[in-house]
Amino acid sequence: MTVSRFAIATVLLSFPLLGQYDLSGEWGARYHEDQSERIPGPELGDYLGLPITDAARLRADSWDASIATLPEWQCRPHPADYGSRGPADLRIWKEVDNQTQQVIAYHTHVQWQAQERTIWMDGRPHPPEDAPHTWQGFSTGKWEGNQLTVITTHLKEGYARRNGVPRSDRATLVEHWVRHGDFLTLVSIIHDPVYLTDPFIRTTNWVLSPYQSIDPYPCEVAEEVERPEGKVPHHLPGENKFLNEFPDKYHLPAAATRGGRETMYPEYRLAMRGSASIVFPEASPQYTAPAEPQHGIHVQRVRGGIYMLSGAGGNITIDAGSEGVLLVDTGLPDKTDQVLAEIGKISDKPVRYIIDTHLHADHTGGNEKIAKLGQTIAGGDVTNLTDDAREGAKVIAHQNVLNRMSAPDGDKPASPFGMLPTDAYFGSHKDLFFNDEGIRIVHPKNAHTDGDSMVFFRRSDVISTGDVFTMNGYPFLDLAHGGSIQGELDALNQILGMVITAHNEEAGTYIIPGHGRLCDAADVAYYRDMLTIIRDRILDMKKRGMTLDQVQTANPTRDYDPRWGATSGFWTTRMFVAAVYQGLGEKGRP
Amino acid sequence: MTRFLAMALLVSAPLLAQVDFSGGWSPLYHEDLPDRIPGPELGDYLGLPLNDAARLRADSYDADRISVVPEYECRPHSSDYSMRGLAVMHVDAIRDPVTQRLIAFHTRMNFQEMERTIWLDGRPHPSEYAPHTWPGFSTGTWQDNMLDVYTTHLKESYLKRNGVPRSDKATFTEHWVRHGNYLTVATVVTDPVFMTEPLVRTQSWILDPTQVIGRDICETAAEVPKAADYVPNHLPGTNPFLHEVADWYGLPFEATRGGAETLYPEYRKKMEKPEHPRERCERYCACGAEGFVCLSPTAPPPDKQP
Amino acid sequence: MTRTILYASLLVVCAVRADSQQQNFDKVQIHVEHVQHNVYMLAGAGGNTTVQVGDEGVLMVDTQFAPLAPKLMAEIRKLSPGPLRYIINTHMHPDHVGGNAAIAKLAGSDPALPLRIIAHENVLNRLTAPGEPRFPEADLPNDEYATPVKNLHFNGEAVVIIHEPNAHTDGDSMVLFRGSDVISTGDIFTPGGYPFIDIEHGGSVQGEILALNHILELAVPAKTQEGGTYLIPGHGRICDDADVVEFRDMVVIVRDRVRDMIKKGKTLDEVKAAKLTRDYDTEYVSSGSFVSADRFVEAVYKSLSPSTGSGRSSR
Amino acid sequence: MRLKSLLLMLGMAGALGAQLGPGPAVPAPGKPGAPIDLTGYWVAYVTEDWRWRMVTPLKGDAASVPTTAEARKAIDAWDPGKDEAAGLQCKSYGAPAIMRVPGRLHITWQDETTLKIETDAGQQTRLFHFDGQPPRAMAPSWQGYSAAKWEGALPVANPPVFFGLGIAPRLGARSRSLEVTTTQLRAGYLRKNGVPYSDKTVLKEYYDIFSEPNADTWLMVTTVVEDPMYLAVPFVTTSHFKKIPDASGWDPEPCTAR
Repeated sequence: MTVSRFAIATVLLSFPLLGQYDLSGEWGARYHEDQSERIPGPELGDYLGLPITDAARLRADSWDASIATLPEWQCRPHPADYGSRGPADLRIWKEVDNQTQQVIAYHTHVQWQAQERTIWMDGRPHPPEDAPHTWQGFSTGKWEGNQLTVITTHLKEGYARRNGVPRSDRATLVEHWVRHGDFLTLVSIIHDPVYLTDPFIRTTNWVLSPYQSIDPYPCEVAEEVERPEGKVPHHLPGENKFLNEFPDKYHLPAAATRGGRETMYPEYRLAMRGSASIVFPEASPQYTAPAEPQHGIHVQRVRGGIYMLSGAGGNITIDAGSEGVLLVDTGLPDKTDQVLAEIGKISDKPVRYIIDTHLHADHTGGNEKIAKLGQTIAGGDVTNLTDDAREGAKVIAHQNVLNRMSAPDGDKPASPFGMLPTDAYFGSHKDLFFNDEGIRIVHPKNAHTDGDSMVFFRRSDVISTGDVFTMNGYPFLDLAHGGSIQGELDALNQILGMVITAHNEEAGTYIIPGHGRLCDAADVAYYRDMLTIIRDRILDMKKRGMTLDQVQTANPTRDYDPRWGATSGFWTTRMFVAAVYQGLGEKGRP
Repeated sequence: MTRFLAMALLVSAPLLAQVDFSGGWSPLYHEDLPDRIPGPELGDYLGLPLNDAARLRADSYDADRISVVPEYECRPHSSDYSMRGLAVMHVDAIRDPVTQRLIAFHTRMNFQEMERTIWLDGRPHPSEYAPHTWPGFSTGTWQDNMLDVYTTHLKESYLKRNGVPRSDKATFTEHWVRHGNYLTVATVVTDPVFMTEPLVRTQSWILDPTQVIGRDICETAAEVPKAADYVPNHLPGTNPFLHEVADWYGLPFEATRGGAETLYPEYRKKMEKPEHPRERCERYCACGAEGFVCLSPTAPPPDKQP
Repeated sequence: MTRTILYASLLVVCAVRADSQQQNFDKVQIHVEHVQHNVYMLAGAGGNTTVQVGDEGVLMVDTQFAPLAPKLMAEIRKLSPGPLRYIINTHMHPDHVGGNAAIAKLAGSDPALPLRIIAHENVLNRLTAPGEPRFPEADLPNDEYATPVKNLHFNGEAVVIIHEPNAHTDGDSMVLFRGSDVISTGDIFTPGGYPFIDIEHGGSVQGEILALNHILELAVPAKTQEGGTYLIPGHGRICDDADVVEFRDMVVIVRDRVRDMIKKGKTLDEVKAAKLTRDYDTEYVSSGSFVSADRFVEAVYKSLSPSTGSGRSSR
Repeated sequence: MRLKSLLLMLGMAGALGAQLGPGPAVPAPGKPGAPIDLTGYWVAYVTEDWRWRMVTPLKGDAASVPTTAEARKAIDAWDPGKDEAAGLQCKSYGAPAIMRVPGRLHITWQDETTLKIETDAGQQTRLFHFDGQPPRAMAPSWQGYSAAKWEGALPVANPPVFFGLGIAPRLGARSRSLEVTTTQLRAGYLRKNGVPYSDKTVLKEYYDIFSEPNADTWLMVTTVVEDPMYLAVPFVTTSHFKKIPDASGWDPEPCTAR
């Protein structure tokens, strides 16, 4: 008797699930909407119907199409929100848990650049804020009636339209997939607090086409254009001559082509005919998916024995292995106990080496306490004295860090002896061999400070950059301690020279920034492009004889400020512009 | 139970034909102490059956190379020379946990932590394509109380730390024998490239139960700025230091050039008179005497005859 | 006049070397040695072959001679059933590119993922130049590069192809497998014998020294200057950082000695008569070696003397 | 079944005992029990302490010898002329030093229990007595009185009793080394330039033979000199001799003080 009751229960239990529709199959794209924008590609300056902010508009106006020939961008795929807008033949298949026969994920494969996404159906949470962002982001879906609603977070920076209109990496994508017999409709809504005033909604359609076969799409970077190192093609503000091509060719009012939320509403037709007093509907609020709340210390495994610990001041890199533990930076002094607790969870071996990326307190605060507990691999030359092997971990840093930390700095007294590096190197690099891999410590000249070090774990393929690269704002150019904009740009290009991406400009070499989330080559490329464009703008203004105040009021970074700027705190946008302005000498190498 | 006993007896029997070398051994520098601790004089090829090629290589050697070429800074002695250098040695016996049969001796020297394993389980030597290493690949066989060790796959290294080369085509045999608390090792280096006949040398250690071996860590640091393609060397015929050893110790210069014939007693008859005979010893005279540290030479530089 | 004679003799030697190899190929055994992580070395006749295997397929560096292709493929199939995706040629000499076509035919190629034969531009130029022995079309590289470095990401690790201008020839490439920490150096580094500096094909001693120093810069040795980055030379055994130092020192010291005699106005014959390399000959010249002492000294002399120094390195 | 396997085991143990050599582990003294053949002609192969052996070292040079302060005085007072006048030319050819003198050895069995070693340099003769008798009192001489024995089975710390079954006790490893203890020595020099050893010196030597892949045969002598007066620690040196087929090169020459 018991068996049957059990059988009935399972049938009942599974019944509501059967109500799902099955989206898997081969779907042929239909370009019956915006065909000229989707297949040949949008015209320069065509921002029609995009609820973009002023900042986005300046970003798009500065965009020069030849940026796509930079090695970093040649194999860039469409991100998840734009995949459906390009050549979009689609294949969807289900991944089923064979124990429970539940659908745990939908996989999609889009024709252009063979982009694949996973839509998790098993209710798993989104990863924490500083997990790496990818082109396809992290998607979770659930059925609402016959609609599959998909929330996607952790998207890399992308574009709302591929003529330079930006879509920031803080955007959230909400999608609704609906199947009507052989027709599949996707409603995709982009919520981007940085570059959009309103949620931006678009729909795309497919038709079932069982005989379709999608070819592979290998893409390999080849540098064909001879250009000086570090050059990024872009137009200076106000100098883009192509913006009026589009309105002239299609006889459209220039103002309309500049986009903005008004152009999305029917009332705008009246505005175009000149009537002034039109009230447009209120902008609805932007939705941001609830990222896992992140407070206190967070540790994530990068690759092999390399972990990234964030939340204790500057990011800390932990290299744990058979020979012991190596740390890159030690965070703020008051967080040291928590840091030591986290290290204890990863490895029971003592800390052998500490590498300081530079002298600031949010990276060297824990030196004293952690070093004292560590045990370096050292020992008397041949006198067989083993007691000095317990003199604590070896602290490695560039010579300038030792010079600056051991001398009083303005009103600040010299750092205590325990904080100082014990093993300073000078010259371009220093090599270690630790935990079965070559570790190269590279010294970029005069970037964030004059004592920067970046640590390259060669076999694990991970680079800890220190504050040369920070994802939470403009780079802090510490002129007082030898920092400079030109050195910063050279350092970023040096990182891009070491990085090799796996496929489609993603993964491969991972990069642990001084602050912010775990990144890869594309994130650094965006950061390098931003800085180069800002430097060019300020240099151009300086050449035209503008004073610092005039430059700051001209606000040359307004298109990047919503994402990277700060109006308060110890490093505001005005201070950043001033640092760049002073850093560019009269000659100021472009 | 009895079958087990029989087996145990059988298995343990051949085991007994071995001697236990494990433990801490401290070297007895009662031979060639100035050459082994302070280090050989430049141009001192005494007692080495060298050929001409080796002599020119040694004459071209410039001691500056160790500090200027970063790759030399942390170079350890290979297993044949580590018997001659700072040789505080620790030997461990490695036994197969299942059969308790001795399968290897593992030795560790305090200079540059030179570690090597002498395999006794009869495993073959690796192929000619396998990488060569500083300790080389060693296998041992018992001759009753004497352990014969045969080593191949050695990296290029030196017979003496003053530039006398030993090629990577050399093979190296050792004969270990223990008399009570004294361990004696005869080493035979066969190097067709640089020597006309095998070089035989013998060294002794005494058991030291209280021995402590620490760490000897080396990290290269390019401290001397140099051009990329600069390797300190003396062009043929331009090495000014070759006569120093003959001058300091009143020896005939020809003898200090080494060569197989200088190793045999009859050479004493063929030797000429030294160019600069000396009366008293001026350098490293009391090296090794009670309480005398012989790291600092006492003699003034040799009188520079034209 | 002398150049053409030498040129002809070189051709003969090349041919001879190739011919002498021709007959006894059937006796040649392929020896497989695991170097580190997913990189293996296959030694047979001619240059060493490097093979990288992984879940994305197989990458080969240099393919020795055509008759050996079946044996090479047999060994590779023991290592991995995966598709052969890349062949990289370290330079143009027949004992390294000879097997390209044969291997490609045996391995078969999936049209969606065609087999790519990568080499530096100068290799293609040299192989198709008039006067060179004709090479079948399929042997030639089909994906040449002209920049200092070409990056691949294959089998889960970065593969960096580095061009070393005017070293062994003017088309040398070295391959660094960054994850496995192995460098395939081609004939720039041949521990068993003197480097063959092919002046006629753009080689020079200055370029050779810069290339060897570049290897030392790339390699990170482990404890006591040993292990860490392993090196697969063009010919000879697997080596590491310390072996390259000995080789580099030899080339630099011989260069110093020849340069000193050129400064003193000595002619090539006087330099050869001085037997400048007699302390290295016993180590680097053996019965089968391809480069005699005189030939090495002659190449160094030609590289250094201003008049005929054709292969001066630009870097 | 148990009895049979027990007998089987006993049988094996017996066979095993035989396999390890005749009866007790210690070989017979003298010639019959010789595990190695020391006889023949041997030439010194000077690759160590070359400048302290092949030439007379400079006065005052006692490098490598762990001399005491007492010995320093004697070293500085060395005067070859005085030794020649006193007819003491053979002071540096005594037993503790003879093996370091470059020359040839001729080793033969004088009788079943006495091994004779003759040297061409200094024309010295040493007799190794295997008879196991206590050393006969005699006047101290350059070569003293040498008592020799084959090391045989190396001493085993505590041979366990094996269930009282009479199975052969655990045996130490068989040894091929010759151990020689020499006493009643006349004061002499460890080196030609007057580095002294007193008449209270006890000399212990170990002789071993090894052969090389190239068929060379070598004699290795480990010499341990204990002298409370002039040596801070026992002075341990090892010398090696290559076996030569015949007496060619035999060059007898008298002792010299210079």
